[in-house]
Amino acid sequence: MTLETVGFWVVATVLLASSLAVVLTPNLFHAVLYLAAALVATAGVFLLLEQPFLFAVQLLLYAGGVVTIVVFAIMLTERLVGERIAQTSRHVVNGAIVAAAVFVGIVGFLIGAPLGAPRPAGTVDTTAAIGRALVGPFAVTLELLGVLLVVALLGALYFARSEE
Amino acid sequence: MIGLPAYLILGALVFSIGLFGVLTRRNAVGILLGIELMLNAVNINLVAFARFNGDVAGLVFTLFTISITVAEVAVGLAIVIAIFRVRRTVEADRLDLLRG
Amino acid sequence: MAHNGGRSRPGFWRETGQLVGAIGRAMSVTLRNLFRKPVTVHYPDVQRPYPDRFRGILALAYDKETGEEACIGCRLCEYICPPQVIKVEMLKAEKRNFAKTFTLELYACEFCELCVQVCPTDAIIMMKSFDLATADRRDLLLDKDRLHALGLQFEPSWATGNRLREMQAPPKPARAEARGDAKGDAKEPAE
Amino acid sequence: MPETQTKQVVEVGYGGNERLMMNMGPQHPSSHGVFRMILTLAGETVVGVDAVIGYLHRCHEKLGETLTYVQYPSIASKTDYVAAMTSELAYVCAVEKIGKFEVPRRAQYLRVVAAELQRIASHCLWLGTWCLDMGGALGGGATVFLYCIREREMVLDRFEELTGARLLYGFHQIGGTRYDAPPGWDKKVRETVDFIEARIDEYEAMLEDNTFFRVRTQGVGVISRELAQEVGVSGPLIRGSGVSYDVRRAEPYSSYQDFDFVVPVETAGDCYARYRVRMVEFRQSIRIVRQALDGLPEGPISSRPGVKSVGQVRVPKGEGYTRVEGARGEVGCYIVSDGGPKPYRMKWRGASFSNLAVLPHIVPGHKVADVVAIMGSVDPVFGEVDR
Amino acid sequence: MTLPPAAWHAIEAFIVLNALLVLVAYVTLLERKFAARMQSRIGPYYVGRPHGWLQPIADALKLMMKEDIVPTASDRWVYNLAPIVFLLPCLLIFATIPFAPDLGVADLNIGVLFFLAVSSLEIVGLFMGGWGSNNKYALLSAMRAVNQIISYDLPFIFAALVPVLLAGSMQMSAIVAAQQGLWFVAYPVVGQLAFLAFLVATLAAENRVPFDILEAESELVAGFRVEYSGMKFALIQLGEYAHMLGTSFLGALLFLGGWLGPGPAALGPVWFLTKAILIFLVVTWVRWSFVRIRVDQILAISWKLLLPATLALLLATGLVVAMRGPGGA
Amino acid sequence: MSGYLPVIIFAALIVGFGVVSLAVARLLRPSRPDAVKLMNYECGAEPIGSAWMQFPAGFYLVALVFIVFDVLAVFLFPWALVLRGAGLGAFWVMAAFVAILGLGWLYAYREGVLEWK
Amino acid sequence: MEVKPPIPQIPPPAWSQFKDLQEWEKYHQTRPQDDKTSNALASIADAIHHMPGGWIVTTSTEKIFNWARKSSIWPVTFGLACCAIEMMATFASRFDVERFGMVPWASPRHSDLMIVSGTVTIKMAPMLKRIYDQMPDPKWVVSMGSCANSGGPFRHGYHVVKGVDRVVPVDVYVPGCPPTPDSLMYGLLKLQAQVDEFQKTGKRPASDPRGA
Ligand code: SF4
Ligand code: SF4
Ligand code: SF4
Repeated sequence: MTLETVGFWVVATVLLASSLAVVLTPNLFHAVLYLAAALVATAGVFLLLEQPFLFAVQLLLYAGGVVTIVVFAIMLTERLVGERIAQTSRHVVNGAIVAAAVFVGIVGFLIGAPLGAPRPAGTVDTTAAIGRALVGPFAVTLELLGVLLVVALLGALYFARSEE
Repeated sequence: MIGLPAYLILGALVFSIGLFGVLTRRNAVGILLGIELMLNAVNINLVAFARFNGDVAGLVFTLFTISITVAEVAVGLAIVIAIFRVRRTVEADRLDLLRG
Repeated sequence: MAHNGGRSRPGFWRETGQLVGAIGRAMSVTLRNLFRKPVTVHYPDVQRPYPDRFRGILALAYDKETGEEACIGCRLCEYICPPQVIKVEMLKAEKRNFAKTFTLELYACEFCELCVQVCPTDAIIMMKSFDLATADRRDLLLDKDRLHALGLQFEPSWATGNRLREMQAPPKPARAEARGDAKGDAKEPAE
Repeated sequence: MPETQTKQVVEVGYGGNERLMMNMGPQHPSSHGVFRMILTLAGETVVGVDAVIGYLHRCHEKLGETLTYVQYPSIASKTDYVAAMTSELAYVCAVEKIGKFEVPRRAQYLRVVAAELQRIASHCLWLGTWCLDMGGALGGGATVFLYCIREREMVLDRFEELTGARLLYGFHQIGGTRYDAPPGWDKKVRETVDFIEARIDEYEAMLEDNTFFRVRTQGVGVISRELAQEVGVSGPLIRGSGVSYDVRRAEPYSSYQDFDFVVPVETAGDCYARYRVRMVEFRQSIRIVRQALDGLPEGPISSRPGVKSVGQVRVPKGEGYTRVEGARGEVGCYIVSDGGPKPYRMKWRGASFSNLAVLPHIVPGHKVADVVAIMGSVDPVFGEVDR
Repeated sequence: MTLPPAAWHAIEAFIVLNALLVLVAYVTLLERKFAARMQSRIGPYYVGRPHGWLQPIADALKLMMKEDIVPTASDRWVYNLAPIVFLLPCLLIFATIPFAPDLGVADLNIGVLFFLAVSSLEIVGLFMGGWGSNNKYALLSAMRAVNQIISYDLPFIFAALVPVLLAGSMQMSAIVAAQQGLWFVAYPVVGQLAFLAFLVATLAAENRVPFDILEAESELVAGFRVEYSGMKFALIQLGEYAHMLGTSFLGALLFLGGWLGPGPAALGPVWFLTKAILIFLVVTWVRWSFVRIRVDQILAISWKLLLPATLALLLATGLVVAMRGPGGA
Repeated sequence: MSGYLPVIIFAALIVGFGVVSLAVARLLRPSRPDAVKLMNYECGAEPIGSAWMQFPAGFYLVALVFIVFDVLAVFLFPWALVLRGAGLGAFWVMAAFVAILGLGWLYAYREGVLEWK
Repeated sequence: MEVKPPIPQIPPPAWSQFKDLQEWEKYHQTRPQDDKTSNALASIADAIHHMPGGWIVTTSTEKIFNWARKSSIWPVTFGLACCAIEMMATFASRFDVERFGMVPWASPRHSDLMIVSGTVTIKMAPMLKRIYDQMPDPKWVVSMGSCANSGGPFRHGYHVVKGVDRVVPVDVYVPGCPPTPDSLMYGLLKLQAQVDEFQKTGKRPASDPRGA
């Protein structure tokens, strides 16, 4: 109980700090590393929500995969040295205002929404449940996802490949 | 006990931060990082909802979203690379696509 | 790049079979060696036997009984030495000559054995050892005392000037004798 | 092999416009000594190579002019220090040619035995280091390396028994050899070559059909026949490119005409072909050693015995060039004599030097890993390159 | 005496961690001795007289006393953090491995997935090291490493999924329990093939020869850790060996029946360790028997052969399992 | 959640171990940096330029294929858990999914993406 | 040993007459004194040492530290010329320096020892120096063979550094051309003994210029 509270605050702090670092750090590579930290912290959030499966998925897919391709993308487009890696920001004030406004809006919406629902007891094994759902009611969705992924792959390959 | 609102607010915060990044970054990859954060925030919210509603469908849905965002990032980066190839820059300011 | 260039590609199964076979063979070779006795010589405990002709550090010979030096200071070795590491000063005396000083810069010697080969009196010889590592380069400057001492410290190798010359030009009677001689002598120190 | 590229520059279009300049050497595990390659990389692909040599320039030729004919052979062995016997032999033969010294038959046969044993030892080292380059110091390469060195040690032991030294021998002398074979030596040599022949089978079992090894070597570093002749490579390199050129055949020295051996030729010109050539040479060398030991005549080993032989050599005015087939190719020595005790001018033709010249022609277009394989298959010795 | 559970966990974890460190240290010695014997050598001998049993300790102590160099051109923080970021996943994978029933840090119900997910984090530390050094060899090596690891992660996962499929659980202890009658490696056809694929993928995931392009000594000097010295280097080495050992343990669990074996249950951990070391030795044996292959060939093997093969194998297993239905083994 | 407490403690211990050992090493080791020592190592030669440079696209393409199959792996896990009880239908669902992704693989194979140039 | 030279009159510092050694005196590099531990540890050790009974602690830890240092001397694989071939043979099966805990590494960053095996030319010297400099402290150098000791057979050449000790400080000189692996190992054992005595101050044991 208290443990969860502590955990939440720790994870939340890490998540917010690293997210901020992602958008503020001038070094693009560092930004990616902070993103990795933020993603791992998100995995921590999933763990707090008693979704170990999603936790592992988050690690596997994001920290292992997304970070990799982002790094590769940087390697492809940036010299990573000198000025170019030190990416600059523009419209900082405007951006901050917009972001704050959005945040306020969401929070306002949240306050209005009935969200007092208590957390139900943890399901026994969400992984198996997900598996059953996947092959049962969501089978078609799964196939559609497969199609989507293939299309995305083809598109991405097309974009990334076409030689000049 | 940490309630649902806490998670949602956390998600909202991350979302705003990501939005801030998207708005202020000059570098296209940087913008993508911001988008990544926003999607991440969405995922947090989804999982939190699913957890507090106690239904599997939500979780499955989250799983799908995660997968799709991954694909989205891949495509996005591929586009960035494609743009870079043509324009030799990924500075968003200079990406005036209309002028090809 | 150019891998597998133009060679015809065997079928998949054949290729796989070949791969498996090759892996098996390579691994069996290493396995076989796993059970062979290691060839390692346990150095500080066991010393590798040096052959008789081993070309090690140099020393000067002298007669153990009388203490008479063999070197006559003829400086032949000084002349022949390619890196010019030997310095000899001759001391003329009545019955025979001596080397007044004899220094050998072991740190520059290339162990070619030419000095041994030319020495008419078998004075300069080589030892069956190189174990003279030191922390100070000056230690490797061998003067006459050191050279004499080294001659006692290590086992001398077979080759001396006379033997080497003999080997090249077998004495008239029979070569076999010379060889037998070499064989017999090889075992004992060539003092 | 279809690719007969002389200079294949790969243009990596997008993103690879940025070239990485990377040093390889002089202290690099695969530089075989002190060699520096400045590689221009596009990603992993080499698009250009600059070779920097001279890190081991030891003034050999100058020394050759300041040292007498007697003194120099022991230094000559330091040019190609992996195959010291043959480089000594080249020098000694050159002097003998100018001075018209006769070499007794026994000495000639002993020279052949020594040279062929040296070839075995050198090829052992080559195979070992090459595999080390390709297999990493922490892997199978190291294993092959250690096996090869293990077998090489046996040959070195024979040399040690013969001359007293393990690496640089000073075995050859003008007019003959300096040492005679010790009693019982020929038997030991026979045992050694028998043993090594068995072990060569083992290496081949590890490498020959191994797909990992093949994909690393086949089609890599192809030297076409024309390129080989143009650049002037020799030894296993040119034989791997389909030219049957071997000094031992083309211009027999030291009674090589007495022996029966095959000059292996491969046509592919890639690393694997060079490997094959050397593996056959292993066996042929063993064969020659056996023949030479069988026919080893009795008699003197030097035509110039006595103190005189070590004192001075008088060589008439004249000049001469001799070549011998070293482990790496044609080792040539050119001497101009002005009649004095020292040569007036001495010039080495190092096999490795000419062989190395082929690198810029074959390396571009390959991956970094291939560079290492190619370097190893060229098998340069930098004592001979830089001299 | 009542301690809060957290304290118990801490003590337990502490013991496991220390045991692990010692084990890893001695596994390095084992590999060195084993390789030495394979190469007709003796290996460490004089440090700790009979057979060098003090060697790992001496090495560790010495590395601790070595100067630590941070190149000026490097990205300081990234460079300094990399060893720890690398070490964390490499050791964390042990968290979910039980060494006997109920003996271990935690027997998670997503055990296998946890293992795979955590070990995929390894590349982050690796890349940090390679990139942070600002060294060409290191960077090239890091690029290769990332490529290789992502390529072999998939066959590794698919091969590891076969036992999961057979056991119907991701929990390590449940997988072992499912092997009560028949070790999965003995499962007709599927088992052997999966084990083989697992071994190959293991080799690649651990960056052993023939797949060790990332530390390719002869090309890239020492790969991504070329600039690391002293304790940081030690941590990286430790991580590598721990990862290797962890994968061996996983292999023993998934295919060789974990702690199952003749004799009393108390012998379980011994059996388990023996099996894991056996896998480790096989991997070492392979490692010391082959030359490495080139980076593009490595990737080709993975993508063109191993990936479809393991996937097909997985589906075949799935078909068998699905047809057997709930009852079948 | 509570099942993961030991894991978290273990992770903390590992980090602690790393930090402590580095700290101890810091106490023990000498530190005598100088400009040359802190230069990047490049086989003894002076480094030519910086190492941070662009890489060709081949790296990225492989990563793209990887990410797609990583998603597949993620879906395989829950499937593997339930397959035994779920029967053949479940198997075909996943087989179809794999087949669809296999098309992507085939395309990549055909296009030579997997050659990794 | 009983040596009875008939004319025992060698001028005391014999080496001072040799050009080589005169130059060596002038140009050879010496090792800095403080390459052993951090200053913090040194002062702590000093404090403990001066406590009653503290010397037991310091000397025994010192012993352990030195034992560790000497037991795992990792050489950097750095071959220059012919001697490198013999160095390789030393690393190989028959002589196997791994028995002493020496593992050859390719990167100087991981190494403690540099075996200078071969001729150091003027072109190579800066590279060699840089590699040496890039090794982390504490580090050692073994000069293997005549060339590294003094230029050896090539010392009269115009392109050869007359002894590697003009470039880097040398701890052990191994004579030979090339030294056999046995003698290199002898030198390495000597080095180990030296490391063992590596005093608290970081001073290397001074050696008697005239030797034993
Ligand atoms: S062995 Fe050669 S180099 Fe050494 S002193 Fe004798 S002649 Fe001179
Ligand atoms: S050692 Fe021999 S050659 Fe040299 S001076 Fe003495 S007697 Fe003459
Ligand atoms: S000392 Fe002799 S063997 Fe060593 S490098 Fe010099 S010449 Fe070559």
